[in-house]
Amino acid sequence: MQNRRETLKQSLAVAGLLGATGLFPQYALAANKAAFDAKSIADAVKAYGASAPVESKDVTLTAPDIAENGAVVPLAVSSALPGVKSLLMLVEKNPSALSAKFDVNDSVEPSFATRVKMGQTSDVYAVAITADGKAYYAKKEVKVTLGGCGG
Amino acid sequence: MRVIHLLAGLALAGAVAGAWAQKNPAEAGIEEYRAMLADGNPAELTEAKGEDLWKQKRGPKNASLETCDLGKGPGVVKGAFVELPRYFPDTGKVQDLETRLITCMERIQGFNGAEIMKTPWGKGEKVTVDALATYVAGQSRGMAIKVPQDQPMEREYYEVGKRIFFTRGGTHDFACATCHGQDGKRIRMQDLPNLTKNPGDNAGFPAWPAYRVSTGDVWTMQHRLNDCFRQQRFPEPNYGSDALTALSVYLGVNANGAKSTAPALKR
Amino acid sequence: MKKTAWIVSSAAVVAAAVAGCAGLPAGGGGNLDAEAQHMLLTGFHAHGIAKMDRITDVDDTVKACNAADIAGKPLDEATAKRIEAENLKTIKWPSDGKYLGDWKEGEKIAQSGRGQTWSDKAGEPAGGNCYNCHQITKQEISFGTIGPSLYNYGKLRGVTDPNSAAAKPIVEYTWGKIWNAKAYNACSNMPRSGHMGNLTEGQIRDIMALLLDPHSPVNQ
Amino acid sequence: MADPMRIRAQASGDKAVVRVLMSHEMETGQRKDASGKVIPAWYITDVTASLNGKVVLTAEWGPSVSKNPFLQFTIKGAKAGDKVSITWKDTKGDTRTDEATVS
Repeated sequence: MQNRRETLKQSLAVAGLLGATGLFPQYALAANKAAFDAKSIADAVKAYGASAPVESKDVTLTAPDIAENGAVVPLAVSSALPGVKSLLMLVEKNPSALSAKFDVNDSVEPSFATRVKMGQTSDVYAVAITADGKAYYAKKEVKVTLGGCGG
Repeated sequence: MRVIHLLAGLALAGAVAGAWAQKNPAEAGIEEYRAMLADGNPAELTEAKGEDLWKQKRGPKNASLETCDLGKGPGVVKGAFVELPRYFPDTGKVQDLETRLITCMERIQGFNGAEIMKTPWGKGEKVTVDALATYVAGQSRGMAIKVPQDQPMEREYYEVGKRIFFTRGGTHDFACATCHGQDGKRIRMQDLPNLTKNPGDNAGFPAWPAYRVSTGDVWTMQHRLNDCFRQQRFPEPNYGSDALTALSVYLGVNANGAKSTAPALKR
Repeated sequence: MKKTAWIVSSAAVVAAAVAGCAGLPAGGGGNLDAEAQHMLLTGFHAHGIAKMDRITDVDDTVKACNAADIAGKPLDEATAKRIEAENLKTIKWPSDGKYLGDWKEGEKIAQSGRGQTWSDKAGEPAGGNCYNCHQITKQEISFGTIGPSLYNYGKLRGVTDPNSAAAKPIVEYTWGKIWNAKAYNACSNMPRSGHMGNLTEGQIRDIMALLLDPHSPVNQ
Repeated sequence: MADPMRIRAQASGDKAVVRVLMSHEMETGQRKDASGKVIPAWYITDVTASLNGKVVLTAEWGPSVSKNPFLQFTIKGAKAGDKVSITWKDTKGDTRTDEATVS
């Protein structure tokens, strides 16, 4: 199986194009791979060089109490903290915890929504990493139910 | 505690209907989940693809489907979906959306209709039919279902479809009616529309084609019915068979008056 | 070629049927029943383990209940009683007199909705499909409502010792109901799990334990 | 060739809410096909959004983002008529860019 680095090498033409506009900076790749391979919330956050996350009211995670189908679980993360550099969505019991990382800058609100897969009922985390390397989280349990005829 | 919890849920999910309070927490949770998914139905991707395919010159005859008659005259797409299945004098048959699209692909574009019918789900021109059906359905979004019963053959198909709906069989004695013959029932957490009458706006006939979250693709009514019969432990229905068309007429006429939400989002 | 010929003859049948019953009286008639049978036979094909006999080779119980549903009228009492008596005769009571197995296994069987579709293989143990229609334990929140709740099934019926003489009638009824539900309600929606060979005797024992064992979560 | 995205960008005050649907399998590499063979991983790893050519968002995704991904975010200082473009890149190195006008 290809890792992310090899994949990028093979698509140099594309990467070149995007690289020219500074879209996918090379230096971040190693950290990304470690983060997306991490099995735990703590390891994923550590891969981005941040300290152990602490719970914070200023991080908001919106997730349903129950997911009718684990294949599509709507999640939204936002933060009211100053100096947030990135927002992470993580599912504790997925094979790899990290689902998505969004970089925050002056042009975009620190608020993102997407949909993730969940293999089973699990705690879901939103983590905000600030420019000074601190990490803050909010979490919520999402129940994944069995649905349909089951066949 | 419960009130506080529900309020928090409301605030999070945005302005969602407040009907949850009357339901048990599990049902309320599922409704919240569905409300969060309502904005951004991936069926829109299929709809856009279908629109392109409708307008593109394709097939051995290199023609677009823009002259296809879906029952309201050549090229009329808007409102066609809510009046299907219907009788077509040019084929002498009652046809549903998918079989009619295949007739057009055959006659206008020169495709082999029988081949398309035999093609597995998700392959070849079957993908085209599904995308076209999704596009055509989307053009009637919000319109009331009014499947016609003017022609004798349409009435015949309704009566035959009703008989098929109530036919138990297989290893479990299941009929369509076993799950879809009463009000207010569920299978696991899924609401089961009562298909012997108007099932409402976002359930049953007026909701398909639909994007199925569990399979990650759009299913047309043909596909939906096919998998119902699989779960019923029946042998497999032939794609485009009269049996499925008759069943669709029964479901469609019963749903007359319901507003179409197709292509909808389903579990 | 054969197919074309077939379509023509099908159209002819329909045309004849239509001509034969102008106005199509509500409730239909023999023509419509015949046409429905015809469409079922020509509109389906065997796939894997799901053969055509699942439509063609149905018993009198299924035939009578289908006809009643199509007519929109329940079975008359005499017919219902006769059907129930016939189905009661099919029940195979446990060969060793043992009615209850392991409720933990029973819970697994109750959870599973698999088996016997055209995408399943022959010989694989089937699930019971129980949660599809029934609430059973309190812990499982994803349950259907086509059948009644079975939570506290044994407790509500006062079963403290399933092996006692006092519990015997309810234990036997429960076994019979799972084996052949039509023995107690002619056109029940419930599958005839033992009679149709969907579940083995051992599987039914385990489901019995789930419902009746005082230690089962159902009875807590 | 990947199918086009659906992008909706709606101005509200001095911001624009952007909703995107992408057509992608997002295969995790952990599923097996009918014959028991592992279906190789194939998913979007990088997403970028630009406003009038200037990058406003970069995101990295893993295989657990759902099939046919949905993304919603809000761009500051955007107004009707501005161009929003979205680019994704996947594990095969495929990429796709689509553009929409803020309405």
